[in-house]
Amino acid sequence: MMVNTTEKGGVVLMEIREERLDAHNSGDLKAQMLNLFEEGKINLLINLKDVRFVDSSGLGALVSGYKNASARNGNLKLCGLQSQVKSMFELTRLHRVFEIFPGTEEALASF
Amino acid sequence: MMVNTTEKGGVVLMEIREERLDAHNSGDLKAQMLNLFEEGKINLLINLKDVRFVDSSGLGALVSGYKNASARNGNLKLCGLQSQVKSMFELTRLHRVFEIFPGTEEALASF
Amino acid sequence: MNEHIEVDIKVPNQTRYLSLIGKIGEDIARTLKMYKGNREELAYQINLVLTEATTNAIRHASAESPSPHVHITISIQEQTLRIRVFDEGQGFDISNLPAPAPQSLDEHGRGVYLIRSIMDRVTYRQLDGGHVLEMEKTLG
Amino acid sequence: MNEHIEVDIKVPNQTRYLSLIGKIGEDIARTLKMYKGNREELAYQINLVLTEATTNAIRHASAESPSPHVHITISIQEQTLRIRVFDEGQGFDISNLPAPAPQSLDEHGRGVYLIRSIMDRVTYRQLDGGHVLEMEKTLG
Ligand SMILES: Nc1ncnc2c1ncn2[C@@H]1O[C@H](COP(=O)(O)OP(=O)(O)O)[C@@H](O)[C@H]1O
Ligand SMILES: Nc1ncnc2c1ncn2[C@@H]1O[C@H](COP(=O)(O)OP(=O)(O)O)[C@@H](O)[C@H]1O
Repeated sequence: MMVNTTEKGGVVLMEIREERLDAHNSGDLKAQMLNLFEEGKINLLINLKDVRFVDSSGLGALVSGYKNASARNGNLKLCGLQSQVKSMFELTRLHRVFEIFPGTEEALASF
Repeated sequence: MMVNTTEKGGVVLMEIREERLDAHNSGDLKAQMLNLFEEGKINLLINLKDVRFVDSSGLGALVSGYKNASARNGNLKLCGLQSQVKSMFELTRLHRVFEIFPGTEEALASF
Repeated sequence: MNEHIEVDIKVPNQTRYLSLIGKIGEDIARTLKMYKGNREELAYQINLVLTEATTNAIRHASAESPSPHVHITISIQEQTLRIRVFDEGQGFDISNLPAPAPQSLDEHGRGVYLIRSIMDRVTYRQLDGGHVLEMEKTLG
Repeated sequence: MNEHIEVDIKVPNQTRYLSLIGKIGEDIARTLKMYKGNREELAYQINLVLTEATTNAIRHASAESPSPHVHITISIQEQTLRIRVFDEGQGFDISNLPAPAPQSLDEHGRGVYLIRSIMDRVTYRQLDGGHVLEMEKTLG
């Protein structure tokens, strides 16, 4: 899976450069997040602006990252959700779990 | 079929606002061109920039317009062809029939 | 007018084909003549239920044949969208699945829940040599 | 690895479904694992031959049944792309079609020519109750 990873003031910004986040590539996203946690990063911001479609495996990968970040007293937040993707979080009530921001700026400022 | 029709110095510019020009909508394009000929217009420029796909019926509609314009001592020219659409004209040798321009400006200036 | 569409798909049972299956579902949603609702929302929903059900067929019900495939049918007839996903596995009891707890932090267990939220009728039945998950939605 | 895909489509025989059929062909082209050539070019070509052949089935071979349909199959197996378009009409003699004259200003008669330019093997055969145009291309 294509991810642009950059670090901004203690937060790792991961831009998912895929149209779909599904059972085919969500395992890879989980693995990339695990690598970051193992390097000692604890604050992740996932930018989903290019993602048109997320399935339950994609949500599962994000929940996994969220749990790992929280367990390390860090945080995993989301930004750039397209409206249909946002509906997926609402349908599964995960919008109550994740902090979700429109853009990167506000999200980064919130850490 | 969605077409933006505007007149610029004696030339009618028709911008095809469709992804596909095929047997489903090429009859409509032919009818719109016929209307213009009946109104006395004889110079048409067809801008295909939004068109990703043309089939043999689409080519046929353009040939029909070309013949009608020529019969009236006018012309029908094309511009804005995407590269795959351009290949269709080459495969059928119709690039030897039509005058094809990259952009509207050059095309309008050529009438 | 009776808009009858049938599409039958067989692909290797690998997750790389999920996007093809989902896209075909989206293409069908965008073509429907009689649908009055939000077409892009319907496209997402069909894409989603196809992706969830096919993922389950691949993950939980992989056949032991040398070149295992998944088989999916999508049909539209008289305002009914019907999707069938066939599997060759051991099956499961769909009526015994717990609904995910609200705000659950479980990584799994949202697939069938999503399918049920979107579709009007969902059944899982035994067939010769396997099972079929059948999902229907009335478009209208 | 043997990438075996089969898609079977039935739609009302109306030109409004051409874009669905063409898009499914494009989606398949974009998914192919083993194809080494230009994928977007292949997508256009599959879209085109599907569109041309289906248009002919709709235009020249409309069935007399009350709700006529067109039936199309697309398969990929061992580097062979095979498309079949079935019709229920009177048929025609494909070997007797004149090639369009270069720079012909005829509005018609380019469909089968385009199919032949793109595909490696093209046959038109009689079947029970109709005909099938079968087109194959070796993807290399
Ligand atoms: N086709 C299937 N064959 C066998 N078991 C299945 C099938 N589909 C679903 N299941 C079972 O139902 C459970 C719940 O499925 P689902 O809600 O999609 O969540 P997940 O797949 O993430 O666990 C699965 O964990 C699996 O045990
Ligand atoms: N499925 C078919 N059934 C009957 N006749 C056909 C069929 N396909 C093609 N034809 C005949 O072959 C001719 C050439 O077809 P084609 O090259 O696609 O050009 P066009 O359809 O524009 O005439 C058609 O005019 C028609 O007479």
